[in-house]
Amino acid sequence: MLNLGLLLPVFALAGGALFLMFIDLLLPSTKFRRLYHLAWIFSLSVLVLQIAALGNPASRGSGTLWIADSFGSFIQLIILFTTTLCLLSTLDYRALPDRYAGTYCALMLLSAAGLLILISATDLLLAFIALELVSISSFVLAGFERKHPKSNEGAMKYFLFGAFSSALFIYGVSFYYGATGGTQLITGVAPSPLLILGLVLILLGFAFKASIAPMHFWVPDAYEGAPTPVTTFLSIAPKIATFGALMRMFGIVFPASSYDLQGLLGLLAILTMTIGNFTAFFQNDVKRILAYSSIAQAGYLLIGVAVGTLRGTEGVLIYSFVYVAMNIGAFAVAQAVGEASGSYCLDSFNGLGQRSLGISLGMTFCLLSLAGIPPMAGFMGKLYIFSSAVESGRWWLAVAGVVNSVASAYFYFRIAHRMFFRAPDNDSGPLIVGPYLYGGIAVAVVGVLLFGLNPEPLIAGVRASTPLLP
Amino acid sequence: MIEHAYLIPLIPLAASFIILFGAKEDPHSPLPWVGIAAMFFSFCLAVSVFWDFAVGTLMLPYQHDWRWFSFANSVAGKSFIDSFKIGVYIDPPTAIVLVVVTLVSLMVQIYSLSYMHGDKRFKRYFAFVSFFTAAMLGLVASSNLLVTFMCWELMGVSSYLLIGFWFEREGPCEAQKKAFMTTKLGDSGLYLALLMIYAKVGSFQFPQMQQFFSSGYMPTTAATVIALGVLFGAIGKSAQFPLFIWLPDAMEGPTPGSALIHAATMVAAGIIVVAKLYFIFLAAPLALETAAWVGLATAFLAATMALVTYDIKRVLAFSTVSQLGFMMCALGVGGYTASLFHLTTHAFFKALLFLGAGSVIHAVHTNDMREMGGLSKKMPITFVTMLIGVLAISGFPFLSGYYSKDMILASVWHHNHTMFWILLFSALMTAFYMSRLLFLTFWGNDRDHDKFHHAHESPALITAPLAVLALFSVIAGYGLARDGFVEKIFPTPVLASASVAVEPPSRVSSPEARMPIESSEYSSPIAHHPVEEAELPHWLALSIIGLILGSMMLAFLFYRGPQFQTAAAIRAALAPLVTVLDRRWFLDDIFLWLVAVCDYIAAAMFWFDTNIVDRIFVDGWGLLMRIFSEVSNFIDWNFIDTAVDGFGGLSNDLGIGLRSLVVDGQVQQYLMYAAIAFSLAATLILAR
Amino acid sequence: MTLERYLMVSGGLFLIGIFGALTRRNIIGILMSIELMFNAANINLAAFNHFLHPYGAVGQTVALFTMTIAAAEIVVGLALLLAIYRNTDTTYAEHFNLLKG
Amino acid sequence: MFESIAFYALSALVLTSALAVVLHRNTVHSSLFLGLSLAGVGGLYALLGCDFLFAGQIMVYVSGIAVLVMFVVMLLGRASDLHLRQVNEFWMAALLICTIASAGLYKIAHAFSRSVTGAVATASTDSIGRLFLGEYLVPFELVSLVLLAALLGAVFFSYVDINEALP
Amino acid sequence: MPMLSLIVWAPLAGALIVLMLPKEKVKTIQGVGFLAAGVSLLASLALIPQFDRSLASMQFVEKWSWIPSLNISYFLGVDGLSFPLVLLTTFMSVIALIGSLGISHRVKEYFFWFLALEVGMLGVFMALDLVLFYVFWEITLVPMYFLIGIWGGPRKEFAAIKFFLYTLSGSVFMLLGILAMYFRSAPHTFDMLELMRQQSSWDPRFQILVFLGLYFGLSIKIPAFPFHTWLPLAHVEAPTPISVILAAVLLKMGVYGLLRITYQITPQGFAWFLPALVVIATINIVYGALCALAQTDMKKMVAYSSVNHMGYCLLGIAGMSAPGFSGAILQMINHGIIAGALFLLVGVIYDRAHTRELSAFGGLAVKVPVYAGLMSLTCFASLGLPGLSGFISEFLCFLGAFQQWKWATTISVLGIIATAAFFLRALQKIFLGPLNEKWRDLDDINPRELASLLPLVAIMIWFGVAPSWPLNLMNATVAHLLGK
Repeated sequence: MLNLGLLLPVFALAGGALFLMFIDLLLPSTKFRRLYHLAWIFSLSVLVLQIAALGNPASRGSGTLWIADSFGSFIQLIILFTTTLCLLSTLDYRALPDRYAGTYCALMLLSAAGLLILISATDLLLAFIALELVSISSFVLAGFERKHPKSNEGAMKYFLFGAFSSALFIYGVSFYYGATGGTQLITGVAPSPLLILGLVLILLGFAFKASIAPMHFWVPDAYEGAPTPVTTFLSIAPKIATFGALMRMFGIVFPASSYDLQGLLGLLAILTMTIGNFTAFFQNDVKRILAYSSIAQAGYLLIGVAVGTLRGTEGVLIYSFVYVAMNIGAFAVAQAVGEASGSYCLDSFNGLGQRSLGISLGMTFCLLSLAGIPPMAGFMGKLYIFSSAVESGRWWLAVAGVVNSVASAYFYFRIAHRMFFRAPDNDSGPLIVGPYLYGGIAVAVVGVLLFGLNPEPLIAGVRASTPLLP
Repeated sequence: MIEHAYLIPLIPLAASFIILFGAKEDPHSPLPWVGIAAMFFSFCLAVSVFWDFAVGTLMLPYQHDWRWFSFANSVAGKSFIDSFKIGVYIDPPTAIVLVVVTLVSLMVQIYSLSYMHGDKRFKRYFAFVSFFTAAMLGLVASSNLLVTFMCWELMGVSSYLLIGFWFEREGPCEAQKKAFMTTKLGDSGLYLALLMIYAKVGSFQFPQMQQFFSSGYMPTTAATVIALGVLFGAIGKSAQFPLFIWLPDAMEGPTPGSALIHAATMVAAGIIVVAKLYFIFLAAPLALETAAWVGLATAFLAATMALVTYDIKRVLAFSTVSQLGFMMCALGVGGYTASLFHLTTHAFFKALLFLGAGSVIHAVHTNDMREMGGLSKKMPITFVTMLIGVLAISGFPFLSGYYSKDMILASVWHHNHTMFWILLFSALMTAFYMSRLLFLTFWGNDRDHDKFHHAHESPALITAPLAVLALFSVIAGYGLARDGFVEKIFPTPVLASASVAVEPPSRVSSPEARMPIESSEYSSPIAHHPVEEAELPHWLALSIIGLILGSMMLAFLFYRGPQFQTAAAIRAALAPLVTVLDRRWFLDDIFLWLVAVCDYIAAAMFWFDTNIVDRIFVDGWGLLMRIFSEVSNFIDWNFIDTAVDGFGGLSNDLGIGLRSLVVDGQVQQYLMYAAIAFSLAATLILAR
Repeated sequence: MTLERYLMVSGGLFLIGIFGALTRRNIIGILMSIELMFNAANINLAAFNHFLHPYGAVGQTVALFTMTIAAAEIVVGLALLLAIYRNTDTTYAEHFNLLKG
Repeated sequence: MFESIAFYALSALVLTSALAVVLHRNTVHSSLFLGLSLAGVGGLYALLGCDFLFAGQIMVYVSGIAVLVMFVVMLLGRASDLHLRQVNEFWMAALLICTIASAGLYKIAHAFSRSVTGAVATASTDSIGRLFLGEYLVPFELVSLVLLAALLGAVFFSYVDINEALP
Repeated sequence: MPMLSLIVWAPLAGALIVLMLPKEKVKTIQGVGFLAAGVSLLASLALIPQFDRSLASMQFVEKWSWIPSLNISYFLGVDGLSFPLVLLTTFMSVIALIGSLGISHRVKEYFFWFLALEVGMLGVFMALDLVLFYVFWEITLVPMYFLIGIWGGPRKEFAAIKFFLYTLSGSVFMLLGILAMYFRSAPHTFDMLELMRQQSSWDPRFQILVFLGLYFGLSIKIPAFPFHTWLPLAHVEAPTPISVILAAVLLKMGVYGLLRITYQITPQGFAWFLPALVVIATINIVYGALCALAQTDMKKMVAYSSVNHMGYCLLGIAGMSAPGFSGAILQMINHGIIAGALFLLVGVIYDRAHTRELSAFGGLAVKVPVYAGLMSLTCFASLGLPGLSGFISEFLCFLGAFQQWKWATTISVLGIIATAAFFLRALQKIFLGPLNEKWRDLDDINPRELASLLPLVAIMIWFGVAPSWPLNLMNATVAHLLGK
């Protein structure tokens, strides 16, 4: 049963990308900026469609190689939302020449389409191709500031690392094929060395996208080099989609517990957050700090996967959701500062609190949320994730998680420290923030506060989404 | 009047606040009269109570309590609301002590009007004195041991304020601190005793406690520990060996203040509290014995030190210490009556002596007796009153000191002959050094013409109190000793029967108390020290008088001339001994050393805190990081020996270690870790 | 001929690819090495298809997909390399160390 | 027998030329060896009876990718490069990693020492085609998107903007 | 009228209003700040007559569902344990606000953070749901970080981050303990009262583990040895009003948690830990006093005196008896008042002299008699002089501890001497002796400072002479706590 209708959002996005490329040809070069608007409207309308389809039973079901369940659509909403906001914030990013808007938007939409497929895929080949679609688009996006050596370098490292992990992934798929005779995710396969090695290699391939140690090394470099809206996108959408895929694999199909992978996943979780947090101490570039932070966040998310219980899965979803809000907020402020000062160095945050109190408070809230301090949304997410670890008796994971949270507070507060404790460099006035960026920050901060103070709708929504179809 | 007894401490208290906050500081402020009036009122009240008792119209003890505060309490898993009471408890000793205290304080205040006149903190002084007296009166009259303790402490702080009254100079500052700290050290003993009492008895009301201890519920060991705690408190407050070091230094304060502190009030407080809690001591023979020996040692050591001192106030201070030793010793040997009797008489003549000394100092502006001499011509009234005081303290027949000291010696004689002889020797020394003081100051020729020339008799405000106190010094002994009245006032408590009928203890909190009493372990309800209505054998009594007169004679011989060569010669001959005495038996040095040690310990602790404990956190993180960095260094064979530069105090080994993974920023280094992950997966997973 | 031999050849090729990816200084060299790794996976797929799952041609199909993807990747990679070469005038991996720490 | 000889010969070809790819100083030669190695892999496909795959390998890899690589190598290569060492300082570590990993891979492979071919090689084009248009239709279409993205990227990166090129 | 909510959220409303005001309108901002804190204070005072002193149970309870899927509720209530602390908090906040009028730099932010801090503090004492408790607990951290870091002394930035990380590392373990209790309860709940009912069925091993997690977080806040070292630094660097709040309220959160959570929900763990607790208390007392003795900086000395005084609280708690508990609670209040006053006083002199070195002064009593009098009074109150508030609570603590821990109490009583020593030494060095000519022109205390100090001094004397009022508030609760 093909059931292609379930992939409608993907087709819509891909079609949108093609449409944009087509329009690109027709538009006069002065009006390329409209393409951004077109793109975000596209993305937003798909998002709206998805929301509208939430209650529709016809939008649920499984196709040959894919599945449309509430779990997937929850993550799809996150991805579409992120894509929309990133496209919007691009409007306030000056370093990108308007004449490449078509390419940029098309790649962004293609990448989003890939992610939508990734989360729905129940077949490794489909997942692989989706991953590649995402990867190739994001390689280009990461290097989109063509004349910028840092952007080049980041893209190059990203690309090499990506290609290498694709090779590992497909090598793993070949083992998987050897062990099962197909590429579909099927349950009940006896654990053989062939299968386990295959799974581990596939895990490594996913780990690359989700920036899980030891496949995280590209992250800071690519993030630093990439245009900031792309960084925002990279730090959220692929990661969360990959976590969705990981959970499909290791939560349902190959329950980590029955394949002795829980220890490995837990170990990777600890390694990831430790590396992310402790390396972030010494960074002086805000984008890099946030990059390491996003590595660490992946570690927290991985706890939920490693635990593998229902609560863990819920925790991952909740955390993913709040992660979107807080990360978008943090990156948006970083972008605003970077746009204003031309540098993402920590020093450019000096005295921001005196220049624009509102923006600084917003940033502080997002950082607090990232550090998991109540009453921000991040706390609720962490609470859920750690509680899943405690519930399943994996104290060591919870302990590692909380210790890391404390450590992370240190570097998050380095930014807050610059904003509030340092005097502004010269008599610079209030920070000028573009309207789209401002909106993004506002949405993020409201989200961070709202879901911190009243997480009930989120939790309820997630609870409704978690029963995974096999 | 007795129902208004609570006013006795409260009125001076109110007066002190009125004086303190009533007006701006003014060297000629009229406010001190408020204090005097208040004290007079209290005095009248106290006298009326005492009079009613003396003529038999009033039955003592009198007790009246108010609820003070209640708090939750729990015993053996049951909780209930307990309450502390605040109130007055006046028994005969209390009644007379109240009279003594108010009288002395009144005299001191009147005296001070002149003495302190023109001082820039004139008013404040009177506030302190009133407050001090109030605290003392509260201590005496309280029905609750906790309140007694509170007053005890308040007295400590007001003595602190009085001793350091002239705080611009270093001397008083050091002295006040020393006094406070030393007494505080003693207080801790009393504090612990309080805790133990509450743990055992469950009440701080004197009658309840007395009932409890008298009924023999108390194990001897516990009673002993409690009694020793109380004793330790008294040792601090009443300047007993070895904590008497603060008292000589405390002479830095204004002289009338010294008279108040060291004659009638603070130093007597220790004795009074021991006397008030005498029932505990009766249940603890060991503590009694300790008290006796401590008193003895104090009496003896202080007397020896007084022998060589030239500072007139210090001589009086040592004499006070010595006399307090007598009282403590008497308490220890069971001479309750004698002790309190001596306390009463001593209050008068010692206040007299201090005030007299103050008058002298006022006149010649020095404390050094070597610069005085021949003052009897210039200051006849002071001289006469001082003479009475000296004779009284020396035990000259028919003056007050004679009766009380005789009684003490008698009770000691019946207890232990060795103690008696030592104590007698101390008494002789007392006579000697007091006479020495008198001769040096008033006899002979002037040694310092300048000072002598300026000396003059003090005004009436000073001499009148001297006269009054002299009168009491003369009559108090006979007046009280007549017809055994003193036995009526200070009836020796005995364990067997509670002296007053009180309601049974509301609650007996200690679990042991509910257990059946095992006779061997608990003190028997029968008193260990049967009361001895004893007197000295006549031959002894007479020879004591003779000896005392002899030692006064000796002092005259030594110190009569203007240059007192004899004394100087003896002093030279006994140089080592004199040094020891001058250095106060090195006790001061020991305490200074202790203080230094404490400071050193404090500094060491602080070092420990900043360099060790603080680093638990900082390096705790650091250690965590180091562990991780070791791990990552193990992985990372491109180990980079990075110098650790502290950022924000947080050790950053881990960060450095992790960062060194990618420090080159070379993509193949990144790939390397992916490949390592692959190879580890390929081998480890399959090694199962 | 057994599956073991094919798997060993594939493994060898894969490891050589890894070795090359880790050690070639030239980025093109790294790209070529990664191509070798993809091919190793393809050998696996074909061999498994042949030996273990002979009915149907899933393995071969997946290998064809892989080939396509690999081609797409190398195209992007080479284009990126060209762009970088224009900016920096080098193709050596270790020269790209602006971003680090 | 023929099969064995062919297999070993092809394997040797694949592996040695792969080694040459990663070790040869001259990048141009390396890319030539890449073509050779890939062709050898194609030969292995043929041995395994994967005819379509064999064809694809030759067409896509040997004649497409390898040539493309060679083209770029020659475009970017410089004569001076020939004198430079082409292997970086990690080679020992890399060797160690590969040695360690080889043990695991060997063990995996060894588990199949007894599995010999069961089915006769048949032409697989038919089933491949069915899969492409049946089960794997969506991936098949998706690959076109991947290629499109790659194309976009390639164009974007290699496009020389007239305005930008001006100083 | 949900009074407790009013008390908690009034400062938040104030904070939000402050945030919207332009930063130039300093007077308005200050006015709003006072209004918000004043509303809290008045509301809490208004509760006094309604507070039933004979009840041991929770009063003014407000319970609404907050996150039903996790069974987390918005659950507020006070009893005799928390109500005095709520009063203390609202009161000290206003006092500290008076002290804050001296802040002239970035006033808007200051008031915002200050009011946010007050929300957290009040919430901690009222929350009866563990998650709510934790949220409020953490809310106090962030404003404190900024308040120390922006308006503090020379090493403010380090002090701020150290404070933050130190307390955060403790509280996360508390979070783990809370989660463990949640999953042990059936049905899963964070409701403290419900957990108190259920705890009897938990095995001791579990209780001990949970206790340790909770204790780690609480002890850092208290601060109990060896986790006290953040305190001197934070105190020294914080601006005066914040030191006041830190000492007066923040430290109490730890002890409060000890009594509310560990004692009532993990009693077996608590009992198991008692011997260690008493040792820690003794160390706090003696060691804190000795460290204070070694200080030359007034503020640092007062900070160590806080360590010393919180030791009394711990000792009283360790006694596991009603007098001890009463004493501990009363000591919290009294220490809040006294330490607050001490910090204000140190601030007064620091504002004038710009130094806090003890040795830099001398003989000031002549120049600043009122200040000297207040300082002496407060110092004496702090060293436990009878008639002033410190004594009764200290005594009750000892009384409670003595029955069970004779030797520890004895050593602690000796520690009082060290306490007296450092205060007397400080008084002597600052006020007594010859006047240091450098301070010939020193001004005495001004009306604003006096306004913030006099209420504190009045309470010191009031509670010292007649402690029945505060004790009556807590008696029923304490009796209930111990009467189980």
